Amino acid sequence: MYYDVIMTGFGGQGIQTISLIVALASMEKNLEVTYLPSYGVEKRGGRTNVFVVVSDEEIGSPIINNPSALLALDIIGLEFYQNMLGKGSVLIANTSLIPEDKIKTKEGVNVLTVKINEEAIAMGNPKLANMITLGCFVEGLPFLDFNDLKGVIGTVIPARLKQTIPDNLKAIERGIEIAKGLK
Amino acid sequence: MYYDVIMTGFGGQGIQTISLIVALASMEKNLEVTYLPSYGVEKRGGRTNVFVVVSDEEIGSPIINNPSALLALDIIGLEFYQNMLGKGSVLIANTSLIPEDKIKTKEGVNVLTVKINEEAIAMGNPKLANMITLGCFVEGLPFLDFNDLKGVIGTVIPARLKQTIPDNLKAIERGIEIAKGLK
Amino acid sequence: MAHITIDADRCKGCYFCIKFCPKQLIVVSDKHNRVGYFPAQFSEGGDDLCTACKTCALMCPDTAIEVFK
Amino acid sequence: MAHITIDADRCKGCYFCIKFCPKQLIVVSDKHNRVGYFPAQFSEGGDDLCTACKTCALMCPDTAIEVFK
Amino acid sequence: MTDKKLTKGNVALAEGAIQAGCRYYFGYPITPQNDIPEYLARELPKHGGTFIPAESEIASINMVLGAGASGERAMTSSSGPGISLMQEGFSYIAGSEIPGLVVNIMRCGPGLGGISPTQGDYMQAVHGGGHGDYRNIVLAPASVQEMFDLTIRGFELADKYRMLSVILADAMVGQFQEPCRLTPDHPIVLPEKPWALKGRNGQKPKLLKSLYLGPGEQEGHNLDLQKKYDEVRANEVLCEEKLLDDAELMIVAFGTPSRIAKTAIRMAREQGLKIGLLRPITLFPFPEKQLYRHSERIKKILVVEMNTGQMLYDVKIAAHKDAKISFYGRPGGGIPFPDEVLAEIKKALE
Amino acid sequence: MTDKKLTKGNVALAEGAIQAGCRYYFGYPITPQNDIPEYLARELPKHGGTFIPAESEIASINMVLGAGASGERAMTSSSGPGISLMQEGFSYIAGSEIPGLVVNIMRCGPGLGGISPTQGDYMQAVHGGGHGDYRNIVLAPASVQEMFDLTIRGFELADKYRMLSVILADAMVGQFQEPCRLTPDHPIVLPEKPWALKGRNGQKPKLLKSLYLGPGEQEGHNLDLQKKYDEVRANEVLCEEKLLDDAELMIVAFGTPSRIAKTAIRMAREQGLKIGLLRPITLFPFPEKQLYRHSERIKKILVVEMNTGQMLYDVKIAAHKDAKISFYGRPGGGIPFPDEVLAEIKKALE
Amino acid sequence: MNRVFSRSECLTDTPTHFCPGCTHGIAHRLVAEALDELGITDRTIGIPGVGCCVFLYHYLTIDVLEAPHGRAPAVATGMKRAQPDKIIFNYQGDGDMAAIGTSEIIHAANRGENITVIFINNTVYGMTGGQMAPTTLLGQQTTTSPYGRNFQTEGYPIRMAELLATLEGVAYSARVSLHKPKNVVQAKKAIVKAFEMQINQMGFSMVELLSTCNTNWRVSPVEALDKIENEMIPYFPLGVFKERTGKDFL
Amino acid sequence: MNRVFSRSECLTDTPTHFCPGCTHGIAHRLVAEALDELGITDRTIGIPGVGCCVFLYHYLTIDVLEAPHGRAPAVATGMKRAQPDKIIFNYQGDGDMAAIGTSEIIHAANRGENITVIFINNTVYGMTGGQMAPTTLLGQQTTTSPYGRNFQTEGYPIRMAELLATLEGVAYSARVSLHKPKNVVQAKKAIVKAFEMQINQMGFSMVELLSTCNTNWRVSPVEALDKIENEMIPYFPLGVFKERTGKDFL
Ligand SMILES: Cc1ncc(C[n+]2csc(CCOP(=O)(O)OP(=O)(O)O)c2C)c(N)n1
Ligand SMILES: Cc1ncc(C[n+]2csc(CCOP(=O)(O)OP(=O)(O)O)c2C)c(N)n1
Ligand code: SF4
Ligand code: SF4
Ligand code: SF4
Ligand code: SF4
Ligand code: SF4
Ligand code: SF4
Ligand SMILES: [Mg+2]
Ligand SMILES: [Mg+2]
Repeated sequence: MYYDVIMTGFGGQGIQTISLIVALASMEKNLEVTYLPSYGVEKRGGRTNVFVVVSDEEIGSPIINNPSALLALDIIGLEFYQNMLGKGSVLIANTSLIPEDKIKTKEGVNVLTVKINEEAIAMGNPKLANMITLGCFVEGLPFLDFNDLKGVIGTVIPARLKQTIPDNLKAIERGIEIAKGLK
Repeated sequence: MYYDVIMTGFGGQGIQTISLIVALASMEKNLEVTYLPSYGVEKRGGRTNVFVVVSDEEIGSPIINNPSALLALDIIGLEFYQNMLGKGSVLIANTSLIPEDKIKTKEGVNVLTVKINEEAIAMGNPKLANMITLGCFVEGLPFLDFNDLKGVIGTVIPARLKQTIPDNLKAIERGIEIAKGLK
Repeated sequence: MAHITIDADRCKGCYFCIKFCPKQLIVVSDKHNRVGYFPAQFSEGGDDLCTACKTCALMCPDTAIEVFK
Repeated sequence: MAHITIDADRCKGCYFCIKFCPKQLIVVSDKHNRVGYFPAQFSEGGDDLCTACKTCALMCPDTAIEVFK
Repeated sequence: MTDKKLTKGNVALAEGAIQAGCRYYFGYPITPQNDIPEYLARELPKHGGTFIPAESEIASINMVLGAGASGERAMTSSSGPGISLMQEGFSYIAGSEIPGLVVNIMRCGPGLGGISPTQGDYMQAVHGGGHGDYRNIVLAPASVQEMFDLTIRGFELADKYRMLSVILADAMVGQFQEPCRLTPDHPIVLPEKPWALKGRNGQKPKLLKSLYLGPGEQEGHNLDLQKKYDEVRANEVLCEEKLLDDAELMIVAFGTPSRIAKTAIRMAREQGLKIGLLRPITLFPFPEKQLYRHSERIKKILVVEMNTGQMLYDVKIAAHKDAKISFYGRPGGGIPFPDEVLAEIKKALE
Repeated sequence: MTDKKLTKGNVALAEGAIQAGCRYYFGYPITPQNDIPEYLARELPKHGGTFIPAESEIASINMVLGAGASGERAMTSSSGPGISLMQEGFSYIAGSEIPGLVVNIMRCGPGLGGISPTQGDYMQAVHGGGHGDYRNIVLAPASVQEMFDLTIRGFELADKYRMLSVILADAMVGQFQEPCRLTPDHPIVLPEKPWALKGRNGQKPKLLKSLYLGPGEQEGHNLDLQKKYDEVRANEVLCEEKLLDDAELMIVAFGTPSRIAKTAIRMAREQGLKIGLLRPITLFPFPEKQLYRHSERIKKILVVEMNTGQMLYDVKIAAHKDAKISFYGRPGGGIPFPDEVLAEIKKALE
Repeated sequence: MNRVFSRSECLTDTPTHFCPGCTHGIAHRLVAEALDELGITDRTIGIPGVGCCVFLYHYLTIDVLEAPHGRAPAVATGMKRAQPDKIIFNYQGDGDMAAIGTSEIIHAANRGENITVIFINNTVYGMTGGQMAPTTLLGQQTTTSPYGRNFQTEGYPIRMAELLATLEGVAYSARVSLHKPKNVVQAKKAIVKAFEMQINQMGFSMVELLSTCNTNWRVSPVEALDKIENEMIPYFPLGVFKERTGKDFL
Repeated sequence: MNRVFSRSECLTDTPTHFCPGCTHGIAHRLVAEALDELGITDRTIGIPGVGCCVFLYHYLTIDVLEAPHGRAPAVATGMKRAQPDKIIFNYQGDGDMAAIGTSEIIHAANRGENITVIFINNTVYGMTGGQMAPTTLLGQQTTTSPYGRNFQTEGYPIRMAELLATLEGVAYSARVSLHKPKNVVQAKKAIVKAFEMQINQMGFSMVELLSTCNTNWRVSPVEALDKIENEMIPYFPLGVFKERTGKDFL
């Protein structure tokens, strides 16, 4: 088993949190994991890009140029990475911030377009957008399911925000639901 | 033709002057010349050692470890270099400052011992010691004679000391005389 | 009778202009710009009150503001 | 009744001792030492005049001087 | 469940230093290694250690010299430009035989350069960026776990041979995270250091220096150093030899390119191509014997580096004279992706 | 009579700089190269030039960077420790492609070291003491005349390729005196420098930098630099080939050892031993082709250096694979006298 | 209506990479305006230090030379000696000038190099993530002084404007701030003054600007301005510490 | 009769390499006497700079560590932090401290490192042949200022004792001279005082000694002493510029 994903957006969209959840959940299943967030100037630019690789054997490169999946929470991230997507890969695009017409992927890429911000606001908290995205991602993922995420979410969300966990879990479920609907 | 000489003593004994005269006189005869005076720490220590190599073909090493001749104006210089002298080489030792018993050279070395300071004082000027040494050295030297030295001495002795040139020349002649006497 | 223009995509939402406008003529927009910031915007009808004092422009770190009179 | 000793081979002939000896009890030797310097030397009969004030030793850069009393 | 912790490479290195008994850090910030000082600024005081935010890299390396001469395990860390500024210090530390550890999380050169992963400082670290004939022990981690383990080893070797250990890693290894065991795999013992300067204390005064003026002394000192370096060559080589037994082509790579090579090798073997990997873990001492032995049989060698071919020199010198050596390099922050490496493998096999 | 003047190597170099049109010297003293700043402090003002006794070598190399970026011929000079401190500056100058000239009259290392003649800084100068993939042009004079001529050439190459020229000489070459012609052997022309920073003056602003952040830009810049270095390799090699036609053994040596080798070769030939000399005059670019060509026929090579074997690396890589390469080195100020070299020749011939 | 305020000619329209509310942006604008108003933009060469100011060339339409971290004053020395008729300025942060570049700034100032230095004091190494600088305030927490700067181990914050003012070669040394409109106006005046010193060949001129790094101070841009008022100015007093009048120096 | 003056225990009997009349020799003796009198010789480690003082270990019977030129204060910092109970001192020349080592001395002083620095100001780089230093006097001719130091191009001589005294971390900064018996007595007192500051953990202490380099000044040893009186002291006034009393610092 080998799977790699790029998650991208601007600071504050909560990408670090969901990518960390994926990494830790995979570790719990004794899978090999590499986790590479952006650093330095890129960070200063307000961008967050994370590369996560999961495998059942030794992982080579932690940086990737043809990911199994791309989670693009904004237009800048989409435009930077979408041309890396190859046949059979997955794109989850946040069409709240991405004009549909900007999505240009090779055929054979499974594109999920979701107005994630609206979905989050509908759930009463715009901050839940990242968790909804995570839900869309985990749905149908070969090596992780809702319970795996649930198992580690507590270790990722800072203590002072513990009370938000139930809502976050609901948001993940909502994401799964949306993804199901789109498939 | 190849000839190399080491001249050694302490600062103020005028070694720079006589070694320069030898180098320049040789140049005038279109011989190849290398001239290497001591530098840095050694200099700070108050020592003056000069290596002069003269040849009618391209000169390799300007530094030498078995000189054709050693001019030792004091005991420290003698002790440092005398064991470099090989068969057929010449040692001129200033026995005014070198106890005879300190002279330990392999056989086959032609040793000239001269109480040079006394000789200079006898000529009325202790500063002439270096020129007397030069005279001893040039006597019987295959590639330079008195007139060659005379030809360049003016360019070596600083203008303000021009008037000393005649005495200096006399001192060289005295040196030649002494050397002749010793042979 | 003066006004300012704010280049929404240059604006990074530091709100210095809002803090220092003596007439409180600048407010926060409710939609974020391309980069994700919520830019400042000149209030409706601010033209009547704006004195073109340039304080906002003076403090803007991103030269997003132009002042007209 | 005091005197000093000067280690002729340590002495480098700077003559600070000579300059500063309040009693002028130090002079230049007429023969140079091993290295070639003309060392300072305590004058004949200086013992009677030397006060062991140590000024010479204080100024000697080469600790060539010892003072006795 | 796992006893490992998802850890950033730089953090694993910093924690390794603490576990190794390093209690003195002196450093000046530079991306991409700032996690190291930031972690140690927080953690060292908890262990009674000292952290000084030095005014420069030159001050840092010289503080390491001073603490090292006191017999303590001390370190600094930096990247390209900062490491260049330390080269005089490197040379003095080598000359006066003082142990110490320096981390170089490489950034692009020449000049200011970008901060993407690269390996342009191999020559500087391995063949002496400073003046004179000297060596550093150079360790090249390729995983977060090695960032931890090799830091400990670096301190141990530095003390054993009284020389500088350099951890030479690209930004990828410093910045990415992996599950990592954060406890040493062997007990840590701090050796006696009778040569350390602690005041003469009634004994004969001690001296640490690099200047020798007596006739022949400086040369003698140099020859002694060379003897020591030969010992290091004889005893301290580390390298990973993977899938070489049946290999028709041997890739030689260190750090991140060695990881990428592994992916490429997997892809190649799926296509029936017999490819193996020799990964130097110590760059000095370089695994010359190992490389030579394999190259006697495996005549095709592909060197992959994130530079224009620096380790390549050592490979050429160590390899059997009949080896066919090809090179694939991406300098200035370019990353040689697995598919590119695979393509190079096929070229090399023709 | 002769038109030559008995001149010290360092002085010939300094006069060469003036004749080359260098009007800016920035430097910090260090033995054994102080004759250079001392001469220029006296002479530059007479030519309307500027001499600044800088506060350090780091300031010096950066003043050279500033004057060089203005389009002027500028230089500094130092030795081992000072040159080490300049390595960051070297790397920036290479990265921003600014011409300049640096003189290294080598002293012993590692550390403070003595000041006798030595060659321990070859690797630093030739393979990059600074960070990143870059090169300096490195010229190795072996006579006082070459100290003069190669300094002029150094400035010309620096301008032609917009890179740093390094004059790498041992203390012997700097300190000894020989008859020397103190006029250039060709007319000096100062080239146009459209890239120089002189204020935008109504035109598009100009920029000199080494940092490239756009995707792939830093890598592209690195590849461009490599192209330039390949041009230098193709066009600028200088070396002396002496008595090689009938030689059974080829000595490879630069600087003072090459002179000593000549004496040894004379002694050897008197004894009927056919020995020749290849003397690299440019160390980068290294005379690879020449060395290879001769080594196809002359299978025995003796490398003589005043270090522990630094140029030896380049010889090994350049030589024919079947060449038998032996080495004789005296590090730390030791001088390989002709009789020793002769003994090594005989060993190598067995 | 006509435009009464817009970007000065010397400024490009490239959006800056600075964080929201970083007063580097204001400083850049003031320098640009000063150059244009003095009519020297065409003959000015800027030498930024390494720090968040390193991209000066993206924002000012002047010739720019990159200098190694901290060495800008030495680079400027070489350039000014080679082109005395040009206006040469450094733009350095407190890490660049007060830490790694201490020796270069002190000796350029002591030589009285006829250059101008714009010095941005934001009490941290901004670009690298806000580590402690020699200018960091006592008790200030940074990523490398997590328990607050302690004078017993790290000493007191260094006051560069005062320190340089003690050197004979310095023609002008002043400290201003960017946290309020009236201070920004003063800052502009000081910058113009500094360049005038160079134009009149009076020697070394330096303006220290108290500036924000809200990102690394971990406060909002507006809160950062208040920190200048309440925390920086009490330790870094504003004022002119040296101003040469007349050519007594030359 | 008994010996009332002889070499202090801390001094070896090795003849120095110093030139005749070099007051480095006096300074060495004073340091040795101070260590012996304070009873700290056994726990003192000396760190000479690179200069004519580099052979300190030949003359003092204490542990000695060689430091790169100018970096002694950084080396001392590392050592003192590692061994706070030891007495650590630097012995630096004006090239070592006021030129190449400017940054290290200023930041060691600013951090208030609890070390002692003996600073030999002889207005030139003695060891390398008397080139111009930042401390060289106006008009003074050296091998690199053959036409005399000119303030318009090289600036004014730098006064380190005064400069360092402005830094909060400095406990003691004084300038003394070695050109007359009474000054030598004062110098000894200042050196003792500086070491006492360290013993009492008061912070950074520095003594600047006006010293001769007759060889490079090209005068006789005795004439060199007069030059201190007539040329150096007028520009480098003697005195104590900072003296911390009580533990206000700690
Ligand atoms: C020799 C060297 N050391 C360290 C760095 C890393 N570095 C880049 S900028 C910087 C400090 C920036 O701080 P400052 O000068 O205060 O500028 P600011 O970003 O705060 O405006 C550092 C340490 C470098 N580029 N070069
Ligand atoms: C990095 C470096 N640069 C230069 C030198 C050469 N050097 C040795 S001592 C010295 C200056 C000595 O002058 P100073 O510090 O005043 O000591 P002094 O000899 O005058 O007592 C210099 C420049 C060196 N050893 N290392
Ligand atoms: S000051 Fe400028 S950047 Fe800040 S909010 Fe106002 S317009 Fe936007
Ligand atoms: S010009 Fe003055 S009044 Fe008008 S918006 Fe700006 S600050 Fe307010
Ligand atoms: S002071 Fe000392 S060295 Fe100088 S002359 Fe007197 S004894 Fe000799
Ligand atoms: S002790 Fe005093 S009186 Fe005696 S010799 Fe010395 S200086 Fe003169
Ligand atoms: S990091 Fe600080 S200094 Fe740099 S741009 Fe952001 S706020 Fe400004
Ligand atoms: S050179 Fe100067 S400082 Fe050095 S020993 Fe001689 S006189 Fe003293
Ligand atoms: Mg800052
Ligand atoms: Mg000095």
